[in-house]
Amino acid sequence: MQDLLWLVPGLPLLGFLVLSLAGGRLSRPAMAAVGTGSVGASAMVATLVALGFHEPFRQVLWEWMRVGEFAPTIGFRLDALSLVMILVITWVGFLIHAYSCAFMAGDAGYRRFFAIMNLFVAAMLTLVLADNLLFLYLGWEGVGLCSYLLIGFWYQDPANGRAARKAFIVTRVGDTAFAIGLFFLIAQVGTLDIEEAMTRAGSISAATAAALLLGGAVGKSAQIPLQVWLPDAMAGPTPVSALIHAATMVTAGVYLIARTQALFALAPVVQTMVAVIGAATLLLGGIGALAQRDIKRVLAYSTMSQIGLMFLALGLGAWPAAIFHFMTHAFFKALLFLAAGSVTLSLHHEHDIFRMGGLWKSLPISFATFLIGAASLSGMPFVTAGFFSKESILGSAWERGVGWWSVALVGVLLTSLYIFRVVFIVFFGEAKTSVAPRRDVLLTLPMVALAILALVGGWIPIPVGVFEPHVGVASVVSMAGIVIAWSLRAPLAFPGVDFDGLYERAFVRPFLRLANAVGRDPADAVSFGPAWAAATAHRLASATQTGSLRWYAAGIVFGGVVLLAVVLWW
Amino acid sequence: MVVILGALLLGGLLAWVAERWGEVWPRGVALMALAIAAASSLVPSWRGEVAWPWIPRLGVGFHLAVDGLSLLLVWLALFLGFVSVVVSWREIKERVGLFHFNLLWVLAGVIGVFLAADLMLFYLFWELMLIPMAFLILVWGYGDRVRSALKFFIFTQASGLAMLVSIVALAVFHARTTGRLSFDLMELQGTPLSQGAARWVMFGFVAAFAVKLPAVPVHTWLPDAHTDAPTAGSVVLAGLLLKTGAYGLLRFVVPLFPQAAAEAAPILMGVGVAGILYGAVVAFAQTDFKRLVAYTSVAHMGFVLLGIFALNPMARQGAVLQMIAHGISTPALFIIAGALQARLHTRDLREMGGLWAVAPRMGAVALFFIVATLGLPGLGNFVAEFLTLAGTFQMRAWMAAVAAAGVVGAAIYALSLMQRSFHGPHREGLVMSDLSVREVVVLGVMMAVLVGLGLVPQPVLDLAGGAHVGP
Amino acid sequence: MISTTHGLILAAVLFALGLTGLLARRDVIFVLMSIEIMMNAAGLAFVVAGARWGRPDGQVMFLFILATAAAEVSVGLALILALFRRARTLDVDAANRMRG
Amino acid sequence: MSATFYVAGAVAIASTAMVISRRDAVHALLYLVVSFLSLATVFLTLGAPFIAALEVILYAGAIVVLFVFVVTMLNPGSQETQWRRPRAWIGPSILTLVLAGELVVVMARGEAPQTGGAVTTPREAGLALFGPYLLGVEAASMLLLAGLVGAFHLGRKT
Repeated sequence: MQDLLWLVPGLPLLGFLVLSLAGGRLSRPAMAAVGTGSVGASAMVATLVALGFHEPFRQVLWEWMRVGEFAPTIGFRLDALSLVMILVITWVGFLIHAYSCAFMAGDAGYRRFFAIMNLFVAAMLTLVLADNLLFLYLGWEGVGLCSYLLIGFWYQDPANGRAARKAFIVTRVGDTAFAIGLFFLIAQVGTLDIEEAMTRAGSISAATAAALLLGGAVGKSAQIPLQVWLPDAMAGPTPVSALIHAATMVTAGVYLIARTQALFALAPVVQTMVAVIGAATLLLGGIGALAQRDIKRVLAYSTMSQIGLMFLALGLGAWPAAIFHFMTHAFFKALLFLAAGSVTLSLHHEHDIFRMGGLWKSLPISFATFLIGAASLSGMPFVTAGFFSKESILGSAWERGVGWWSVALVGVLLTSLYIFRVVFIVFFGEAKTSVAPRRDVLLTLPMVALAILALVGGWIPIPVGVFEPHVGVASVVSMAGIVIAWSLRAPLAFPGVDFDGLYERAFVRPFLRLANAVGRDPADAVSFGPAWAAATAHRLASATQTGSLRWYAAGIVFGGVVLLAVVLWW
Repeated sequence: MVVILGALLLGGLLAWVAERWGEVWPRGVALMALAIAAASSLVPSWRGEVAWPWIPRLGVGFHLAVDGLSLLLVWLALFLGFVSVVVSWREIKERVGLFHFNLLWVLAGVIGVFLAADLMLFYLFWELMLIPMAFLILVWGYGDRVRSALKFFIFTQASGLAMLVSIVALAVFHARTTGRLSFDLMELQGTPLSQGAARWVMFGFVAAFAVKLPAVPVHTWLPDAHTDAPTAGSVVLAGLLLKTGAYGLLRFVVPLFPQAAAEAAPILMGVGVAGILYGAVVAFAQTDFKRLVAYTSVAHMGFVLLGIFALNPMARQGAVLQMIAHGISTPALFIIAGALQARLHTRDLREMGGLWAVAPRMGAVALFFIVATLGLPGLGNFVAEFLTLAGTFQMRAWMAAVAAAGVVGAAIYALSLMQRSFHGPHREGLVMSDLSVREVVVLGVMMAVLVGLGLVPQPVLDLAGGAHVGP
Repeated sequence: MISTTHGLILAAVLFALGLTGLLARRDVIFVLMSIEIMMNAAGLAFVVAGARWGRPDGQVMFLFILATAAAEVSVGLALILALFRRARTLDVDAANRMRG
Repeated sequence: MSATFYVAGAVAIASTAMVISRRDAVHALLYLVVSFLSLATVFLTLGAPFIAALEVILYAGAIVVLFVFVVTMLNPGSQETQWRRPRAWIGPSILTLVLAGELVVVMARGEAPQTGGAVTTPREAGLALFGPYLLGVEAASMLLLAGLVGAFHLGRKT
């Protein structure tokens, strides 16, 4: 049973290959079947593997390369952490794929969409299953590429292309830090095997390595200061947003830090930095979400904020709580995106929440599922999954000091504030637009399944740790948030830190200026120099060719005079 | 080994003659010659040595030898030879015979360079590949081809002369100590040189190889030559001629002058890093598809230079792998540029956009090679760049860190290339046919090779690892 | 009994005078005459040197110079004729079509 | 003997200076004859009667006659008046003065031996010519032939 592990990322990859190489001959239902089926099969395999899981094990397919001591493999390693990850990724991914079959119906790039989605899932599974950091990096970059392709999926609009490139390049900045971290580890411990590197890590300056890895995690997980790409990433189709935000991509950073926990534990300074970044992003994301008009952007800021919460937990050393929250977040955030997608689909791709209203009657299923998602996000006690994971994070924050705890509490308040504000604006009040409800079982079923998960997901026992829920101040605060939200239904705007503008001025424009300046390749002067000298010499030499006999004779005489003078007085 | 060279040289002459029987004949003859050469390169027994006296009075011998590095590059050369013949099937219509004559002679020169174990013989082949290449640009090129061909010729010729001086000087120094004049590589190794002499003699070699590589700031012939060359010319230029520079550094500079090379290493690594960053920035500013790709070559060969002079086994392996991977990915981009030019009659990116809508297959293939260029893991370029930088990091950490910033630059130019050509709004009237079967086959094989290099690079690393390079 | 130095100085002065004529005159006939003077001066130097050693070699060299001068003047005068026919002038500066 | 040398040398210099400075080609030619004749005298004082004779016959005779032919054929008049400005003499004069100065320095530097005073007879010269210098004579004959052919070819009215 365990030997099937390689099929977990292998099946989506196969799906990608089939769709991209032979897909032209497939009918549209067949494309959907291949695309969804491969992820579904992968989810089944993952479940089978999980059922037979006793203890961590590795499966090495082949040795990737060997240079001296350095010998990374193409191999997988399954332990409690990666088990949780693959189950969430495959199942949530499967539901999103199923939803996409209906959501993307009629799009010209149907096959391309499923091919890239499959590759995306495969890359993410590689990331979480890799037994060494280099192979992990492969998945890491693969996820980046697929996010680029999916955000820019509707490539005809240059704005989408810009958002896609922004996502790729900003995350690549983080990835480069990650890569340098890998170089550092190779130089210091000589291996990238995660287990071995962690055991040997004591002997090195862990702070440098941890800080560099953190750079990568910050980029992928859209934390301050590399969070700017995430809101723009909403340019892609809604299922893509669901996939990026819920199960894959942005959680990669959380996974990476949890995976290299031993390294961070050796570097308290860096770990505190993780917590600070998480706390800052938690608050900034929450405030940012309040100021948005686009329903998907609200969710994007929400994701940023929730990942910030996970980072906070990681920084406080409570990585099991972070992973627990990752799981519940995957359920309810995917649910929120899918529900939002079904709303916009019924409203002719209207994204502005202030042009919606009173939809609870016309779109009951969307309303119900969105409400469940929102409740779970804000952590309704007992009945939602979000409650359990949030409480466990708050609990560990309390242990580390009241300061961290109160920051997290503010985050909780902001969360229920912005999400119920959206609920009230979108589903209550008077109707403002015509609604053409799209009813499709493929749209509804995944939403319902996710809604169930968002409700009961907190009871799922996960192997990384056991969490005792208890009703605390947080529940009260989050209820209060809902009440306040009712009074905040008007559009809000407040000045925030303009990261985009800052980066535009600090990096983008100088780079463009530099590129313009050197675009004509000033190094060509190297060749102009000798060329100019040769041309000048030619001009001078040809000027002496006057054709005048006497001139030539004078030249000869002059030469004779000089030569004689040299002979005489040298 | 002689069979390979002989097949290519004779095949070239025959292809020239065969022109009178019809247009297909030269192509067939060229393929035949390549097939013979390829077949004989696969026979293990040829991997011995050929050492015949040639000009005994001067100690010049016809000495060919092969090791893992040479073998890899010879295979690359033959592979790209096939590719060149196939991609020029439709593009070249005039003087077909002469074209294939030049093509095969360039290949023979390149392969000779990779095999020569005698410095005079090496120089002979070095010059042999130069002239037909200049003709390829001059006769079948586009745009300002005369100027480009001349620029290419002058740059490489002038630097080649510096190398000739160094070769002779080295032999003379050797003769002074041992009393025997010889140009044989094995004999010249370990020639005791004073520090100053070693520096100057090495400088001559480095000058020639740096121009060919090309290293900043003597790279400026490359964009012009690439832009104006026919597709097959660009393929050979990017895939092979640049590699001869790197090969020379690996084979001659480092083993012959270990001391001086170690001294000069920081400077040359700095040049490599400068090339990586400079190439990335300048590439971004280009509007000509081929020119942009040409500047990416500058950046990629910067990695090679960095890897060679990190003087570390890991970095050197990376550099060798980069030579191979770049030898596949960049020619592929030139083939796509050529395909676009054949269909749209322009290479100007400002006139393109949204081509995915009309040619999705070509778009996907282009995407593949573009992400290979930006070093996506799983493809050969990534393994190469990673090993190079990881090896460099062990020697000079900050240089590797700065060079890694070039990877971000690569993402910027590569994605902007994709955006401006295949993504973006599709223009009315910008219609073209998708890739033909012939093109798909060629590019598909190249894709497979890159994926193979990215996931199973070990055979290549083993071959290169056993090579006789380094002190 | 003549000082060799004086003989050679005489040759040098004659040579310099011929050269001045060559450079200063524009009439081709004068140019040709100046050349004759210079060759003559060179011959004189040979003869002086031969007389210094009492050997005939200097005179032999003079004979060779004489032969050269004869050939030169015949060709030179023929060239003058050709130039005059073509350009209707004897100005050397007019014959400057080989300007670079 | 040496007095003759100095007088003849002075005449040679003076007449040569007149040659290059005359306006009329015929006048110049007459001075040229004087120059050649005085040089012949110089040769006599140097003990080279054979050369003196050849100087008179070939230079003062044949070559000058050739010049006279050409001058009479072309009758160029004196176009040079309008070309010749005194300024045109400055450059060449300075140049040749420097050259002459250098030559004189070279000549005066070495020791100043006297010439032997012995006469080299035509016989001796002839033996040398047809002995060690035979090849040179043959070459000279070829040169003269070439000159003949060349002059003929160039002189044809085409």
